[in-house]
Amino acid sequence: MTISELIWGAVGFLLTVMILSYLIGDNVFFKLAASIFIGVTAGYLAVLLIKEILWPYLVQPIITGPWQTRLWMGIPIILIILLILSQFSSLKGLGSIPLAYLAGLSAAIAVGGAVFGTLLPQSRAVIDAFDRGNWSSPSIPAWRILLNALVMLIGTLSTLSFFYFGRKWKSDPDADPTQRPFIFHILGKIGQVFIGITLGAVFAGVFSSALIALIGRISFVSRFITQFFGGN
Amino acid sequence: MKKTLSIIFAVSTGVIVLAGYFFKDQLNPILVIIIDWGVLLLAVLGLIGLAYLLKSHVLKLFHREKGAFFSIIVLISFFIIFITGLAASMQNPFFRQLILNVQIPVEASLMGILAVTLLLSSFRLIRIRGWNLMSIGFLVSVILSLLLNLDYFQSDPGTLGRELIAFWRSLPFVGARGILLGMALGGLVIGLRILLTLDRPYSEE
Amino acid sequence: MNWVSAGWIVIGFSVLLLVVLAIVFKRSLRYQSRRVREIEAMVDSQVVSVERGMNRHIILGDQLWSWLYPGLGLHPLSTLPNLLNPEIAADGRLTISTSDGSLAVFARQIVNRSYQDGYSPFFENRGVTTTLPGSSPLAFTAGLLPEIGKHSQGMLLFLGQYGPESALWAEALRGQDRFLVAAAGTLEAQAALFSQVRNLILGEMVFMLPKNAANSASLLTEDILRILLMLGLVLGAILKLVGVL
Amino acid sequence: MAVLICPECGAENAPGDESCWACKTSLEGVDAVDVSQQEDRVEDGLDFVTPSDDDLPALLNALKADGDIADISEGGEEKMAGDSPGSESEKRPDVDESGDDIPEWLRRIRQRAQEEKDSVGEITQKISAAQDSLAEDRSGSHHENYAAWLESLRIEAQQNPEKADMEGNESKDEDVTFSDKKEPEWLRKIRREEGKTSDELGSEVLSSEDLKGDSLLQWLVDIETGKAKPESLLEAEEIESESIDMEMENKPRLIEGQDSGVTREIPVDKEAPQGYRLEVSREEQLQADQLSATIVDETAARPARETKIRRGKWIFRVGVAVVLIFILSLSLFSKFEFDLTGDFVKPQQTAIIAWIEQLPQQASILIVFDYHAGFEYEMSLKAEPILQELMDSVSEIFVLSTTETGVLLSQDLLDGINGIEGIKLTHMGFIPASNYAAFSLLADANSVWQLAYAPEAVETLPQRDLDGVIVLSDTFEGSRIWIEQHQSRFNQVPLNLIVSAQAGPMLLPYYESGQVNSIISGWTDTRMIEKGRNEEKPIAFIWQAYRAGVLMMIILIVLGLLFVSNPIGDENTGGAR
Repeated sequence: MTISELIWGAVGFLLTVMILSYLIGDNVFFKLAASIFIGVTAGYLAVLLIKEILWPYLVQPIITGPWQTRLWMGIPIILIILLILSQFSSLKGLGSIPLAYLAGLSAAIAVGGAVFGTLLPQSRAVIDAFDRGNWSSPSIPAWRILLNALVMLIGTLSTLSFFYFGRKWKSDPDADPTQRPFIFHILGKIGQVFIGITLGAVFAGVFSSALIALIGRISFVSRFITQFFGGN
Repeated sequence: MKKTLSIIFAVSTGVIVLAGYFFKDQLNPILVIIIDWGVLLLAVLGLIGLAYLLKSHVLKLFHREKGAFFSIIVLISFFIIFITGLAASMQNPFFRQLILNVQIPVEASLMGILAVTLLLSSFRLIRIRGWNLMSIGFLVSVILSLLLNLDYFQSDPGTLGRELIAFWRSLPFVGARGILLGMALGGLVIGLRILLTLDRPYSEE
Repeated sequence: MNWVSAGWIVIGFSVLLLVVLAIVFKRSLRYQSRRVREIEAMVDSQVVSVERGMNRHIILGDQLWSWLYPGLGLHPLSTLPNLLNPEIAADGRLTISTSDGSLAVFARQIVNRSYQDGYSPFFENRGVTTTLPGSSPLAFTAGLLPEIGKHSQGMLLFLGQYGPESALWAEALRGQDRFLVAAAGTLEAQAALFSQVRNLILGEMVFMLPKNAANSASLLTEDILRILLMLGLVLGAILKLVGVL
Repeated sequence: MAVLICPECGAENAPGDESCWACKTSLEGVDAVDVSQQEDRVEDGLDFVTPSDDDLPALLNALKADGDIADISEGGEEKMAGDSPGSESEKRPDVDESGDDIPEWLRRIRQRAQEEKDSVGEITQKISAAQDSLAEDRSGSHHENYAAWLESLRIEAQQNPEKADMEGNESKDEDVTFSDKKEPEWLRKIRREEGKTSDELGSEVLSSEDLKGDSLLQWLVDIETGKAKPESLLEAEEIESESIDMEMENKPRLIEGQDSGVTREIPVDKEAPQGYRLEVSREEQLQADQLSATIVDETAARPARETKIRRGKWIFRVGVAVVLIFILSLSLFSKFEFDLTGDFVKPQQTAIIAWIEQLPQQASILIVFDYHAGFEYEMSLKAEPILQELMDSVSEIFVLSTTETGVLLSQDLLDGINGIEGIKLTHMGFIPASNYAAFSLLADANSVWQLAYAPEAVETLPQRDLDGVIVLSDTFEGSRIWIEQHQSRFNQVPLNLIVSAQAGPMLLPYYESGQVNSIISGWTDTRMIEKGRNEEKPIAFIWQAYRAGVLMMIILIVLGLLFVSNPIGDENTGGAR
């Protein structure tokens, strides 16, 4: 173990133990490690934003670029100035313009992505599952393909129904205001099961990821201790 | 004036970007510029956010509030990394080690705590959610997903067991597809609401 | 009809529907959306927390723009003015936290605006605290855990975009007399919180807030699109099955 | 909404709760109370909660509105007389009753306050009391500072005893009397509303000497008699003045004649004035007390409630943590290699191997690093075998990071790959938003013309086509962004995902619909890939520990089911309601 490995290993070991000490409750060691982490993360982010984005793509073009390029940079510079000025209480309204820019940009990307990337392809996939051409697959029997397609259709419809916003129509004065219209209510009940199953699978995944991270830490700690006390 | 300008900025940016999906080749260079400006704005916003963080710790220190000691630690860590980072390049091995040897242990350990938390919460699942269709589906799904991940259930190809396992494995993505479609609908409507200025979270009013 | 044309038809129809309904709903008409217990719990939790003189904490997540539920990052900002009612925030025990610089900046602006419009500037600085405990999701968690564990929280409300680390925030408050309401977040967060939080506002349900004319129109638009999509799927499946498509 | 109101502490509980979330009292036999009489109003709960006029802060603002003292001292009486007494205070009850402008939650607070005077919260009581006073106060002028106002009256009275006497004579029919017949307007209005005259008050009238306790009126009288200084309010004002924005400084100050932006302590004549005597009824004192408490509460120091963590819960939590760590450690130390017997290889796993095998020589690929440091262990274990396989056919790799640490993690990961030295690596830097990155990058790749003198783009892709994209992501959302943009703009290039276990389940529909070429997600996937490569790396040992942890989770879930009817600890607060 070299000196460098020893130092970095010790840092990692101490921070791991300090953070894991939170398991017995909030304590000064956890706070200390958390404070170091917060400071390091913030410092690194500041460096990253400056060196990787602002310097090469904002400052350098202004300093070294031809005047036409500088002209191009006029709009972002104005937006940035507005953003900075909006931090002063008397000028806080100015911040709405750059945010509007970001909001418009993000909304448009989201709309395009949602329609072209999910809505249409996923809808088509539900329909394509009923394609009779798939039934001749040698590996999967036709009945299972049809069953899968039906389950897929029912699952999709019922999940969509669960999120239906409207309430039961008010012809009945005693109608429960928490209930969806009848058909959506019934489908929504089925949808609950599918949503539960999906969330359960995601939960298992989240736990797996967290568990692997913990295993990684335990593995690191044991390796460090072994090496520190003369092992390899 | 500010309101009008905000709306003009939001709508014009949105329309150009949205049109980019249709007139790909024609609008690409403009789209790249628009996105670049957005990235620059995000970077500045990130720095302003960091200023908020530092300000809160400086104030804590200044007012000698409880926990001011930890604010000192935050500020010292920040400035050490900031100065080192400005002096060294991003590819510098020492700088890389400095960051990663703090971030990886802390973040991974927090994930480890999350694992324990999830264990505890799984114990309380039914107590919190009660017995209903969704919680039953959740419960069964968690157990089966975990068990299947462990490879305990094996069966030969072509058998009913194999078919059942395959069927079960496909079930989570049935609900996932429904959720995805719902999300896409929600995203479409909310996005359009902003583009049509029916919703102006950025606005003064 | 190619892929792109179909997409534009969907977008165009949605725009039309949204505009028409927004105009209709401006004339005091409202879409009768159903009541959701979790959303009511969110309102109740504020009242009871104020009554009990307990701290309240709103977490706005870690992204200004959520891709999962587009607008979700901005969404809490829209909802925020409603959460900042003077009567609710007057006792100085409301804290708003985020790990995103842009969210922090704009949340602060909304807080200032609310108080400027509402009443005394005194509360602008005393009533609501905006904090940024950390600049990444897990740095935020590391900074937040000691803070929320320190004082008894009457209400902890998660809004916006956040990950499964939210289970740690919820766990930090276990055992305290508090209301915990979580809205949306990532799907990983929803799964992690499913066994932690009874008042979990799942998925799109978060868009039921706030209920104003524009939102009413968008809810109905989404419901109409939902029905059309469902019908389209059924019809498409039948046509595919019989070989027409 | 129906709720169960705890008979012990009055807290609201959700229907179905067995015990009160606040005091743990059993709720058996408690009938649900529908607290929302008008069902539809519930919808307005949060929606139309606007800074309405009838709230406490508005009251406080009204009380604190600058510049009104001068009105009182100089023309306040006329102004008050000129105002229609019921102009606002008469309208307000109508608004309240109709509920049109009142959010549901506020109406409920008020309703509960009316029905259960003792059970409402302290703040609600104060709000109600303050609102009553506000209704009164709105018909008249807004007093910023009672102490200052009273002091100015006293100074004025001393300077113009004749005028004071004259005013006193003019208001013979008024209810409360100082010895010189001058009385505070707010007190007069309270009595006017009560419909009582000083004569009717009879024995209820107290002299200042009779007043006991820490009441506003006692304090006022003390000021009058020079026994006390108006410290508390002045302190409050001093705090406020520090925090007032510059723009607010343009507003009239508290007391005419004072410097803008500075709140001075009002000079108090230490000598007790002669002949002043304040007489108030008990109700008046009560109302004044409430108002006083409200105002003082505004700036009062707020002791934080201590966190109560039960010992049983703590032991359980620590116990689970210790057992888990012990089991995992044992599994890791035992070095027992578990041979994976399963052959259930998923098509989404094999697809990536097929893609690598079909790659042309001198291929160029884009790798997106979209994961955080916390997932480094998992992601590097998954990505390493794949990247190692790629080394045979790839000649150029473009590396883009969309998380902060991605820049460093990418270097760390790629440095550990054998043969990376011969590959041309192009670091494209960091983009703070992956949606922007995906959109822009994929847009740039298709450009057919360029803007003249346009600044260098934040990131650029090669002019020639890529042979594939690999996204390393720890979240579903991070992956989905690339899938959607890829589908809509760049769908000829195969997209491969190597994602954390938590992101996997939601991504399967995209594989099934053909939008994604391959997905490596779960731990089993990684194990299968490694097995396929006939390389036994640490995964075999980790696998054993992983199984132990997962088994513990399953056991705890089952135990939780067994103990479901025998709750321990304070789990009923787990969902808060």
